[in-house]
Amino acid sequence: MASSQNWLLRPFQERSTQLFLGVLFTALVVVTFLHLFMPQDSALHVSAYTVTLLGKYLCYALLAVAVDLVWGYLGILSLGHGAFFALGGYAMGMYLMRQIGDRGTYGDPVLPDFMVFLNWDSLPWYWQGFDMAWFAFIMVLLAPGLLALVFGFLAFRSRVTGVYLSIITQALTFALMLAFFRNEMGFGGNNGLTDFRDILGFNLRTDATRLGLFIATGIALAIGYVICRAIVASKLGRVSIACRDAEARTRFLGYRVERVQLFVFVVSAMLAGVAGALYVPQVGIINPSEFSPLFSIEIVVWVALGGRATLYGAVIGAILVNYAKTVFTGVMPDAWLFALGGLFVLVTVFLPKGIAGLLQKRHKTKPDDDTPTRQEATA
Amino acid sequence: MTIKKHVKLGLSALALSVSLNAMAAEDPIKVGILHSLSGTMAISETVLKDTVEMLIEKQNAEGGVLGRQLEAVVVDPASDWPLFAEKARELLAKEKVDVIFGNWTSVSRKSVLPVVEELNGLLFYPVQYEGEESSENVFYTGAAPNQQAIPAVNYLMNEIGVERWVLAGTDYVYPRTTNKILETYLMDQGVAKDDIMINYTPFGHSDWQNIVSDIKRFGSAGKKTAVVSTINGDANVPFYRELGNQGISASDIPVVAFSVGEQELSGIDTGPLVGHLAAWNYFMSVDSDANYDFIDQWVAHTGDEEAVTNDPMEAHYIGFNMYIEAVKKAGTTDVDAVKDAIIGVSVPNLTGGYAAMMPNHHITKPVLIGEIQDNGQFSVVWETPSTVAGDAWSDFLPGSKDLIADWRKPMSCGTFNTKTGSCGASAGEMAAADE
Amino acid sequence: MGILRSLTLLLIALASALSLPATAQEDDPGTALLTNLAEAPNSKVEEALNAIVSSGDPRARGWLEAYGNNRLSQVKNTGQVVVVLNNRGRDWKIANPLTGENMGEMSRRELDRVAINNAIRGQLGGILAMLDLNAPDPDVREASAQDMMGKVDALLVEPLEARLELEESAKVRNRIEEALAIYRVGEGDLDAVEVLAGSLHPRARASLNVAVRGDDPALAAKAKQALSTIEQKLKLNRAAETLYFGLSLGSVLVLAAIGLAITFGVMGVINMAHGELIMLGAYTTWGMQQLLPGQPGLALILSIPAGFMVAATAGIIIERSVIQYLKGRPLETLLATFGISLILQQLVRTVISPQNRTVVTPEWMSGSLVINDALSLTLNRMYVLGFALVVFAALMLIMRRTRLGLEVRAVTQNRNMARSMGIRATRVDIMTFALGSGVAGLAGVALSQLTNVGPNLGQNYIIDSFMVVVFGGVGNLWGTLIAGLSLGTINQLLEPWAGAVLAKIIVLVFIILFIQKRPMGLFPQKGRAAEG
Amino acid sequence: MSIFQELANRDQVFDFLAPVQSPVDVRHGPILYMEDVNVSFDGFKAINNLNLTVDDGELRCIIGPNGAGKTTMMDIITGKTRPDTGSVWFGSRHNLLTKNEPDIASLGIGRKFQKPTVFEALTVFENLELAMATDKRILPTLTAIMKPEYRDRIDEVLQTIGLQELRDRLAGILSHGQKQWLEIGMLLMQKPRLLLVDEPVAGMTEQEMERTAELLTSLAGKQSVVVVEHDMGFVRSIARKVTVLHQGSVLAEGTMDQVSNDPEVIKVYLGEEA
Repeated sequence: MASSQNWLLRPFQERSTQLFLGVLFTALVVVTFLHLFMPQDSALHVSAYTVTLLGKYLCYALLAVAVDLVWGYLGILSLGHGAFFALGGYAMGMYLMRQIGDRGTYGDPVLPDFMVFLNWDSLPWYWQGFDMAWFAFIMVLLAPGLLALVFGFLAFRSRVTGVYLSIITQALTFALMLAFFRNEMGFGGNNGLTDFRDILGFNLRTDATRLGLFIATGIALAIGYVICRAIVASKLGRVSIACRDAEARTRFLGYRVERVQLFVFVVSAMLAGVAGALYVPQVGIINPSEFSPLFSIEIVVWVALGGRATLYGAVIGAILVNYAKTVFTGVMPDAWLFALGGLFVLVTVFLPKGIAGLLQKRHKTKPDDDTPTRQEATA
Repeated sequence: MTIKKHVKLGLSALALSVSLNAMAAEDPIKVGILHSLSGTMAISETVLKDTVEMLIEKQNAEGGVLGRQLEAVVVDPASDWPLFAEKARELLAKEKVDVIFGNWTSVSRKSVLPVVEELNGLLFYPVQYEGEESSENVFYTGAAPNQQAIPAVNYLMNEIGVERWVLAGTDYVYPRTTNKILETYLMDQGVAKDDIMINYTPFGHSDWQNIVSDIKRFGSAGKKTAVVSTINGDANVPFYRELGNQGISASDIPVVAFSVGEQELSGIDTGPLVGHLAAWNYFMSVDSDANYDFIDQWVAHTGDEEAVTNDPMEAHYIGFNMYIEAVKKAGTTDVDAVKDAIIGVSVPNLTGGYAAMMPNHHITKPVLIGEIQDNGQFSVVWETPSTVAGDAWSDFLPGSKDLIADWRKPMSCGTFNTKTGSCGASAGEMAAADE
Repeated sequence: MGILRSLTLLLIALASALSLPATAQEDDPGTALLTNLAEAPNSKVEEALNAIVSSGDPRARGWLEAYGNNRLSQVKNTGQVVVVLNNRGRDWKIANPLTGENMGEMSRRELDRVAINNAIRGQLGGILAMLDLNAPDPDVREASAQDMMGKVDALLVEPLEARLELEESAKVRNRIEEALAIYRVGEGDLDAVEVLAGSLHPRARASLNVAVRGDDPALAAKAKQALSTIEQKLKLNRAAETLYFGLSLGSVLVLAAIGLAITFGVMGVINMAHGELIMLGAYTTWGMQQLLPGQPGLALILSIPAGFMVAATAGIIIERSVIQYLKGRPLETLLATFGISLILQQLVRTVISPQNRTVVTPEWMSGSLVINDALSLTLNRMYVLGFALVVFAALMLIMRRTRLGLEVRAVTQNRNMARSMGIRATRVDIMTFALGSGVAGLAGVALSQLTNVGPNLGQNYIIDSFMVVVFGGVGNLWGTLIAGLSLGTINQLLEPWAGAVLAKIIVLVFIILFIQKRPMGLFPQKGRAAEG
Repeated sequence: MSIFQELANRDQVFDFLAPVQSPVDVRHGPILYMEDVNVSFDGFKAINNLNLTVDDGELRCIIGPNGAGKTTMMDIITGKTRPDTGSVWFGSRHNLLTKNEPDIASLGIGRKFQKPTVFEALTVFENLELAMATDKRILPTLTAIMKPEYRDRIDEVLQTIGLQELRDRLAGILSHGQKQWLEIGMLLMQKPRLLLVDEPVAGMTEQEMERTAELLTSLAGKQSVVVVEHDMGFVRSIARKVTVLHQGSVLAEGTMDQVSNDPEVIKVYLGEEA
């Protein structure tokens, strides 16, 4: 146990994290280079389209890491993480809407187009402050964090566990979806928020901004990954696993299981919020369908596919599934659901530990230095 | 190590596929089709994909255009709105298509809009919509509210003598806007506020018991009552079933729907619905040779004797032919040239008349009111004496009554304010970005 | 209902027409009458109709019915008026309205429909109802008298009064009196208000409302009084109606969830493909109706076993091919079955069609059971409610009283022990999953009568189903029943004042808060389960 | 970073080497006191007017046929089950009925489950680490570092339970008996004032049993130990005072000899067999 004194620095000593960060940063640099310095017609040129696409994958990867943190290490199968993702996205979307200013269709200096359209005469109170970037960015963390705090406090306090917890997380996101669909809510209803112009003064419709967002997402993923890894490698991480595997035992050891769960759950929700916030400017729209329970289930599928309780597996899963989706929806538009559905079935049946399980098998001879054989058992 | 290798392989594969496609032969004219083939909207959108494919086939059989063949590029945005934007970008940036036919829902159009504008593409949008939009790069071949809702209400008011109105819709922007326009319009016509009931339901709403019972009650006030329905797609079947079962017949309280066409009726037992109404710009039962030919062609294409046609299909038919004409006129598929050439192009529609592209990128259409028959078809009971030009900005909304759109040079503006005589901010910026 | 009845009448009329000389006579007056109708502009249609009625031609009724049903067309070339027997597709079957002689098929292009609209159809309804008032069956007379309500005009008053003199049946008399009273209130008759004071019929209320707004203060006051009496009666009816709505929605939830209560509650399989199994049941109904055209009722009844079998077979295939490999990994069943649900949805889209399919409601399930004029219970929903209860009772019997039920309970409680006692656990797994899936299929058969039959059918119910099962307490069938019915009722009680969306949100929030209070649902599985 | 450092330092205040500051007041009587406790599940009376006192430093064995309420009694003491009526005191200061499981555990009551419950996905070492008496709040746990003293302490306990060889293996691969030992080791790490041990020797060999007996006896005196056991031989080998539970209440209490000659007890046990 050659652990660092500081819990946040600990992950940097793990081989898996070093490898992960290495791969991630190499990818960022390579893509940036290929995008900027390769001529347009070169075979190696990475177009702005691809950059944005990769940026989107990285957002999903961060979201998957957040889900893996609670599912893999805490044993809480959240079928409502899309809600936190969407809330972060909406916070960012509101900022971007306010940035449009009087350039909207109706030229109203304050009200977004959809409000003019629906005859709102003033900005609702919860839209105040979103014209300031710092406020919006705090809300990106705070909105999902607070929701997770309240929801988690209620749920964990009364020891709602297992499938009951999963189902009420689903109920949560479903209720939010219905609420955000309502035009009276003031979030643009089904159309959501769209037609963004710029972020922090940079025009969103230029390739440079796209590249910047892609890099920012990569860095956010790296930070998110390190934070999760740090939690997992700390004693708290081991307590989390303890809560997951034998909740009562942990409680009798004197740990307040519900607080451990709450802490990790809130951290995870905030990470999901950040992922959502980075997602919105890259895809250009946020609408209530991100709250859809099916989307939340899909996130879980990415994690399972990549390999639960490994963190990097979640990243692989998210990128792989979404890449497959991009390819299949273009190549075989009529039949891609067969491929995707089949993939889910095959992986769960034949690769119970996901893709990470496959990788681990290959590395079995060289176990991780600090946690000998743990990951195998947790998958 | 292996991870790194995999990622690198993946990345270079991606890069390779991108560039390979870019190098593909420039020869055929590429037509992008952006309709959901899976997810909730597949119900409505798949036939539109088939329609465009059929039109392309036919055009190719006739020798293509400008001596070039057309080639369909189909992608599936899977009823996922951000995916619409991504796929639009894929079509324009990666596949380099010359034109896109696509979208159904407003939200998907809103999602695609910035992409099409940024990459200067062409989009033909075939569905009736809420208006309040005019983009340089989008051609709206479906009905604007003044081409559907207002004539329908006029018909009910003048021919049936309706005095009391239920505006029922799914809670999204099209019903909201339409109902807003109608509310203003009805009140201008002297209808009291008490005589208008507005109700919104979520997508896919399936339990209509309470609402239908409310409508029944609302209708027993002694004034002729009608329901103006902007209920979307799937929710209609349970709605009409409940109407039938609670014994509301068309002669008591007629329902006029703006989103129910032949395609939707093909999922309903129309027996109990005979006499309820729909307002469209085309019905499959329209008695014209162009229509019969189109139906024959469609039946042959699908191989299904029972296959039905509907209004958005006609919109694509018109849009596609307009595009072909514009390309011929411009002599090139260059987007800017086609954009300029298409204004004023006039092609036959399926109801026996002609549709012309207006400077605001909307087209002229006749408005038809049809009654549902027991064979799942509509019989036309009324139509406008001449075609109506689509109005991008409604005259009945306070924010937009002074706005017009005109994309002819030198004005080239989607939001020209006739009061201030200046072009709105958004278009100004767009024009600046173009230079 | 009305249409189908009319259709049978049309057939009778045509049959009687057949008994007439089979060859068309050159100078048949019908030709002129029909051509006159076909070519009349909107303003002249009424005249043309009256001409037909007053001609006394025995075939008139058939012509009017055909006209009302949009079945009269004119051949473009010859101007001959024909009856369209089948107006689906591009070629229509036509017959001669004068002789009933079949004229084979003709392309739609060649035919010009004789136009009719709602206004004319309303007048036609009055005329036909008038004819029906002389029918021998008092029920038919009552129905037609009811049709007359609100349609009485100055022309009809006299024949109606004459009819009232002759009428023997009390209920028909009441109806005719009400129908007349509605007309008379409009004319300012104070006594007529008395007649309407007891009526719950919407038309009666409508005419009273008009009177309240009218110029005659005495009449207005009286009408107002009558209305308030009616309102009192309506309140009770409305409460009963809301309760019925609630139970009906509840029964739908129970049906959708009860199969899940078995696969998920008893076996612990989180079956995300449950919705698609429901969908299969609904498609089976559609398939049966395609196989038995013209007999929707029989097809529906046969669909009950067929839907069960189809869904159960699909369930067995899913269990054997996937779920058996996921024993003890319940969360992973979620992922695999999610994949299966995607596949099944797309399969239906590819093999059948992405569009919704039409499932016909048999006549005995259409319309409603009339308790009184203000309260009528829709028949299709009543059948579904009853069906839900029957399915529930049958399941309870199976679980409590049969060998299979015993084995299922044994296996779920202690798999190893059950196996060592000679129970073939694998077989029990298959049977249980097939049972749960089959019940989902039954739900699909029922839902096909209420909602869309399309590829998205399942998705709309899967989340609600899980909510119901969890709210009721996993593993408890009674819990599922109570949970479904109570959630449905709560939803419908909230809807009138909160609106449909908000009502649903409130119900969801209620479930979330309820689970906080009772983390194991309404009826938790009790016992001193030793801590693991 | 410095904030975290500071937080980490605070940990030292709770150094386990410092004398356990269990504020349990035993000057005026027993360490555990249960009076008139009643619990019923669905009408079934699991605990029926139970009265039980355990003195400080005592080793008490509790026996009784299946369903006598032994495990339920433990659940009540550790806060898992709330009784319908009655009072339960830890020392003369702490009313256990107002506290939850982690509070009770922090007060110094440790519990070993009937079925051995260890964290199978963690190593033996980590299992003991988690059990160690430290600040168990969130942030201190997050920033906790492994100090040499902790390591020594864990090694010491590993020695005691004889699992040094398996130090870095996952607990999941241990045999049943080894898991029992590990769980006892975790109890030792907690340094509780009162140990509740549910069937400690189930699944152990004769030899292991002997060692367990030795360990438990050695603990008594410093700590109070309550053992629930079925194995009469084992009970006889360690017991000083035995309580017999039957149908949720105390049937008899005394030395092993006294109890085993009690006619009531014989009847209950024989009746059980018959």
